Amino acid sequence: QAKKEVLGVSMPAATHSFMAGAVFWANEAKKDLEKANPGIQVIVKTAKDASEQANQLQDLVTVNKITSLVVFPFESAALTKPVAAVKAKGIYVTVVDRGLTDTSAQDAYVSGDNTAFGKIPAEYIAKALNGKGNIVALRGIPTTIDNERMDAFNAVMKNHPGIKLLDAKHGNWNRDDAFKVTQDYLTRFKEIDAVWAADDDMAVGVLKAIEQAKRKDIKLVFGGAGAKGAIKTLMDGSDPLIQANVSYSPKFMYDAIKMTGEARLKGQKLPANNIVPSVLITKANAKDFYFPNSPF
Amino acid sequence: MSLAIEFRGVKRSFGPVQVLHGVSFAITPGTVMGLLGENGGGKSTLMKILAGYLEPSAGEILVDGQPRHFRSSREAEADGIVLIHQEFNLAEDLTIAQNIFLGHEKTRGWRLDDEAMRATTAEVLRQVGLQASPDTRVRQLIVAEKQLVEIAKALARKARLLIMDEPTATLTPGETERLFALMAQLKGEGTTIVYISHKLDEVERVTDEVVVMRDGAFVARQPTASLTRHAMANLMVGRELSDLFPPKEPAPEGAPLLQVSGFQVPGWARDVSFEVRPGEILGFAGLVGAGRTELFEGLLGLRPGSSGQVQVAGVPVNLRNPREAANEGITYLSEDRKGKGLHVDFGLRQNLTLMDLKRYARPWLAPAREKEALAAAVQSYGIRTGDLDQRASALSGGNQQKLALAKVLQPQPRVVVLDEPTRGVDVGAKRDIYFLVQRLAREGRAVIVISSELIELIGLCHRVAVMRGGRLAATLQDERLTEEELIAHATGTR
Amino acid sequence: MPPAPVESRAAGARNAASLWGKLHGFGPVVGLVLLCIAGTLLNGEFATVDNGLNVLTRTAFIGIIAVGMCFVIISGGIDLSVGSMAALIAGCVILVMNKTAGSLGSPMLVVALGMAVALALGAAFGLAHGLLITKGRIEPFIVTLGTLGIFRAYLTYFADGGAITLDNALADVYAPVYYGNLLGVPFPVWVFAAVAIAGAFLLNRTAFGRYVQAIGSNEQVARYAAVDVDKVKVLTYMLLGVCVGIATLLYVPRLGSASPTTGLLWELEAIAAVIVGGTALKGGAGSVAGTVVGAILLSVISNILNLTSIISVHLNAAVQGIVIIVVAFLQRGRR
Amino acid sequence: MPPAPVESRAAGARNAASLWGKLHGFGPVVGLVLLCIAGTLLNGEFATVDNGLNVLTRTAFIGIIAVGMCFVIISGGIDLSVGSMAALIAGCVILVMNKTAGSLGSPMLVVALGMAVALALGAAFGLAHGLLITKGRIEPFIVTLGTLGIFRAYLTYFADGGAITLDNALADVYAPVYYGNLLGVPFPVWVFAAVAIAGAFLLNRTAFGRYVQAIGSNEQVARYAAVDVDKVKVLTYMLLGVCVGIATLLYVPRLGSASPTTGLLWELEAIAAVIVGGTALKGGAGSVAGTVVGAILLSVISNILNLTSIISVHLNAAVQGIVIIVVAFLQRGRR
Ligand SMILES: Nc1ncnc2c1ncn2[C@@H]1O[C@H](COP(=O)(O)OP(=O)(O)OP(=O)(O)O)[C@@H](O)[C@H]1O
Ligand SMILES: Nc1ncnc2c1ncn2[C@@H]1O[C@H](COP(=O)(O)OP(=O)(O)OP(=O)(O)O)[C@@H](O)[C@H]1O
Ligand SMILES: [Mg+2]
Ligand SMILES: [Mg+2]
Repeated sequence: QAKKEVLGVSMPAATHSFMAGAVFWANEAKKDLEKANPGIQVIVKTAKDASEQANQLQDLVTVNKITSLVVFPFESAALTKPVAAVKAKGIYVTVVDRGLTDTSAQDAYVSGDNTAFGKIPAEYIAKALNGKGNIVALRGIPTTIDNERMDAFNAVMKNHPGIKLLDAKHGNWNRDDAFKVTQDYLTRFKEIDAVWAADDDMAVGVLKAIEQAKRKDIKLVFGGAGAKGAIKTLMDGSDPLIQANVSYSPKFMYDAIKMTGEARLKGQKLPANNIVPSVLITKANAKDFYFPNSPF
Repeated sequence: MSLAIEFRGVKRSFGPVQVLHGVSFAITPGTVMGLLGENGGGKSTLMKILAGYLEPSAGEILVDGQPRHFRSSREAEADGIVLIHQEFNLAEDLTIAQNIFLGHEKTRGWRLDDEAMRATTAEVLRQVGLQASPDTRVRQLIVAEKQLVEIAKALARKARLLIMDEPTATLTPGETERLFALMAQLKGEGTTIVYISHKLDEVERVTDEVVVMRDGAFVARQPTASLTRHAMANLMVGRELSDLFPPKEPAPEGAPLLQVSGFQVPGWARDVSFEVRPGEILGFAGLVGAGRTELFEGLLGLRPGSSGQVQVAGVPVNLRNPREAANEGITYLSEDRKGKGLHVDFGLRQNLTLMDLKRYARPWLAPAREKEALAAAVQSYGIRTGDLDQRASALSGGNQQKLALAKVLQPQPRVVVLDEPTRGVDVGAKRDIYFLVQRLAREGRAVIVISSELIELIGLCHRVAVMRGGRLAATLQDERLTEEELIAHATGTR
Repeated sequence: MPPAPVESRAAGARNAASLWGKLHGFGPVVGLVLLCIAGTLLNGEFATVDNGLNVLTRTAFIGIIAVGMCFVIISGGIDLSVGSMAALIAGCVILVMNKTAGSLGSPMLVVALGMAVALALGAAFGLAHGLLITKGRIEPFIVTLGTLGIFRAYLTYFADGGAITLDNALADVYAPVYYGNLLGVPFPVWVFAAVAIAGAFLLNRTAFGRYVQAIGSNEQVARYAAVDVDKVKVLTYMLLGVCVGIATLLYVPRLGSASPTTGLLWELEAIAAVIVGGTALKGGAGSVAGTVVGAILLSVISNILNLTSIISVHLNAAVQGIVIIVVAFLQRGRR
Repeated sequence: MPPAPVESRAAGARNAASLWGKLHGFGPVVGLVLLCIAGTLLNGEFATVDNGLNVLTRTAFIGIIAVGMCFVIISGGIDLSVGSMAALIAGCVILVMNKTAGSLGSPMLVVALGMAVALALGAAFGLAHGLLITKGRIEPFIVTLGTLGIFRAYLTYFADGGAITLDNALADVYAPVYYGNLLGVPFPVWVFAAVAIAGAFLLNRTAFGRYVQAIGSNEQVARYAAVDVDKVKVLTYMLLGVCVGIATLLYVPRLGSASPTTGLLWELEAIAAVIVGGTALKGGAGSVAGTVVGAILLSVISNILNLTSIISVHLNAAVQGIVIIVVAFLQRGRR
């Protein structure tokens, strides 16, 4: 009861492997923090949409009486006001991954690098194809981050006029949708050199569809985010189409909670911005990104 | 005040089938006119046209000498023409008062004036003799009560021409008497009444004049006083009708087939015991609400909490639902044709074979054999229909009744319970049904007939059990089986 | 023959039945009370005024929509599109407000304009549903499943896949509509209460409400009684549309943005509130009060789940599911 | 009886109407043909055998579920949980197969066990639904809304939020069930065809099918006609459960995994297929053939959208919605 520090964590529910990883890391952080510091209590909550998350924030403040908050907003714009309301109560706020539209509503910001998430695969694909070829892309659920990544990807491709982006449809970060979209891409386009699947879950569906169609023209499928299955494939070199990945680890959730908790216990502040860089993963550095216990 | 109506060459077809072939006659203002005709003769159709529910395909209707063309029931009602439907038209989820004023709500500004509507409802309910709160949901009413609500609804409309399409089909003598008194009063106030019924004794009593229709055409018009019941019947069916009832056969001896003792249906029946032998016809008489229907619904496991000992052919059974009853060879014809008896949205064939599908599924259903069965049933029950493939809702009321009867007899039950088996059936068909019932008994089945027509019970049954207030008041047979005795026991004056 | 003193029996049986009926009617209330007791036991803070007001405030969106939905369901219809509709209305309102912010001068005026747009759009969408269903004679399920896709697609299109966000200046003017309060009770709760009372009045005290019930109970009978069935149906959908508009009015100042995930699955929540509140899905009868209790009950469940950490976060939905079934069981047998 | 209080015109046109009625029955077929023509015009590849088989193969899941759903809807029920149920069954099957892979020796045996588990689970879940609905007397909407949450929550719990993945060795043995073919036609298409034919037979040519229709048309009448209403209802839900099991059997070898997004919104798709196929949501009558056409129609729409880029990707859902409404309009008036 008499914990001096109550840290609330609010994040989207695990409806997708990446988010499952984030939830996993949040719970890991809770375990580690609470074990190391008897004075802290961590409460992890997941929400199925933006308004439920706003409700959760209220409940964490009103009822759980939190003293600090780590929030992974469902959506930047929608959560800005509710988070601001939390901060206005004097609660220390760390925002993860999706920055608020009004940065004064947060004390600290920890995030991955969505620009690099689109830029790195674009550069890799351009290089692998020697600046010439046909590619298709799959997009996630329509959201701001999906837009950011796609824009970054397109920006790079502008410099490679030899590469033609045939189409980019939404696969909704979902294996089944990606499978169908890819099947239809394969029906539609007879020459495809590379696929930017933009997510490791979607890459699974893409690979199955290619395998089924027995197409040999595709040389490269680039997923993203470094799911453990994809990293394993990369490490083992078990699929020639998978040659590289880009990191976007849900582990930043762990870091954000741990850093916030420890800083608060010591009465310190976090740096305002903490960007966890997205880096290219290849067979060479793959083992650094492999976490067999995480669901992601 | 009184309304003069004249039909001129009214025709009506449903699809390819023409059901009215140019009907012309006039209704004398201020009288009670009986409208007679066989099932499917077109009576209801003609009256629906008059009341604005249907449009004629050809011909016209003159109201007080002026041709009028009603495009909706509302327009007809504006002229004071109100129809009491043969099939109930009540919204089950609404209360009595809400139904009675549906579409004609009294309002005070924006707000419904529920007080006033309730008061008026209570008044009309009193007139028809229904003791129920205006706030009772129609769903909770039994069939006869729904019929009374229909009548009350028409009363509340202040009709100048009131059309009653078989209003007494489910009423017992008490309610019928009250209705007649009411009709006399309305007539005295100048209301013209069209009275459709297959109960010729009633027609004889209350009408001034009868019009007979046959096969969608006008046949005859006579002052009632000039006709005997027998003559009316002959006019209707167009041939000489012999005795209505088959000669009685001696009551069978032997062990009972169905034996019920100490049966309870919560709220409806207490401590009822009776038995029927194979070959016996047992009648059940009683007033509305005496619990006859409910007793048998309880017996078939349709009313929760029912209990008592039941033996079939000496073997104790526990019937938890009609399926288990059917497995014991017991079937039940409900008095509520539309709500419980027939799938009105189904074809005739599907309705007919529903209780006996086992015979047609080996394991695949054989539509050809079902069709044969339907053809046979249409033949033997005299179901009049233009088209064997149509839905049951397209049949006339009486023909629906015949279909429902055919349906419960399909599985060849050992014990059959017929609740108002001749409801809405014309005299010719009634006679056929009586002979059929006797044949069933002769084949060694036990037949239970619940009826509000005392003559029917007296003419047909070996014994008649009278229920009053949920208890068995008496069981009458032989010379004690008379109308006076039945009424006396039913009302508790003996 | 004496006109007999009829059927005391029938009346007797009915009285017993109606007592049961009354008890069953309280199913959701009983469920709610039990839940509140459980909540208090799990966390003492549950029973505070603040928490109560929080729960009521957030119930307002779904609750207001559910009141409209109640009419549609009682009339025998259904509307699956309300979540998407709310999202699209929110998006349009924000766009209109942002656009007019410069030209219209006073931000108050802009906010008022936004509100008018929300209500007008809701009514227009409802009208479209109603016409397709009555004149087009298409199943309500299909019509609103179609518009569910259409509304959300257009929002996504307008937002270009991202979010549509209200300008900060406007957001500050508009915020009190959600965050402000009167006599200590937040505005959304007042609005919710007003909508519920108006809804209850409309359903039980006006001819329109009566017709809605009659149509749901038996459309044919209603037609025979000269009720303008098509008009009444169209009006129920418009009423629901307006309720969605009102809910959106409260939603926009809260989150200040609309995105493709706004209002996702609200339709299920709204329908669930109505049905948990004792209205039969097949229509004919139902109550606004029950619907309100149903809506509150659903939010209380998730509130309690937020207040405690006794089970895995992954199982929240399971607890909600179980509670819904149990509450429905408490009021079974009314069918 | 036709809805209009006054029906002279309707009656006059009755002959013509019955011809129309016949045409209306073909509404979905007409819609499908028009769509296919549009598809071919938009992209020549649409009309290839390969694409046709792709579409049919992926329709198989929803199609098989829709056949089961058709029975439930005709009987007057509804099941919102099928998507979650499929996901949970897939998860459980994979877990069981992975667990037994070591101990059971032959991978064929393991796969057979997995299949048995899928069917058994489907039947068991269906039984649970049926009992809650009939014995518990709870609205089907509520029961299955509840289990919708419960099933998915448990899958998420088992998967710890991530994906449950089939061991590679097993996946290779199992893969042909999805990817293999017989006479050039993929297995799932054969299975789909078999389920559809069996379903059509069951509905139109057996006593059970007749009882299902009778119950949906008027439950009370069916009960009085000695139909064992509760049993038949329970059986429809079990049948649907088994169909979900079969669909899952085909689903698992496709991607070899189950995750919290597996089967999301399949319930809406399956119900839409049934209703687009001409079955009324309120039950009583419907057809398996229509349902199959409805399911194919829905996949063809998204296939065509994937094969072309004429409109913004954000508007895909709008196109789907419009097509669904138009097809439903083509067969209106059968109500
Ligand atoms: N909606 C309909 N569609 C097709 N045929 C119909 C329809 N309504 C009535 N009919 C047919 O019209 C004929 C006349 O029916 P109507 O109901 O008028 O008979 P009725 O004289 O009232 O008979 P009953 O004494 O049995 O009530 C019947 O053959 C019936 O099948
Ligand atoms: N009216 C009915 N309603 C529901 N199911 C039925 C009905 N008639 C038959 N069945 C089912 O069809 C199958 C074969 O029917 P049959 O009547 O031969 O068996 P039964 O022994 O009479 O059935 P039960 O034991 O259920 O009464 C059984 O599974 C039976 O339960
Ligand atoms: Mg008639
Ligand atoms: Mg009776």
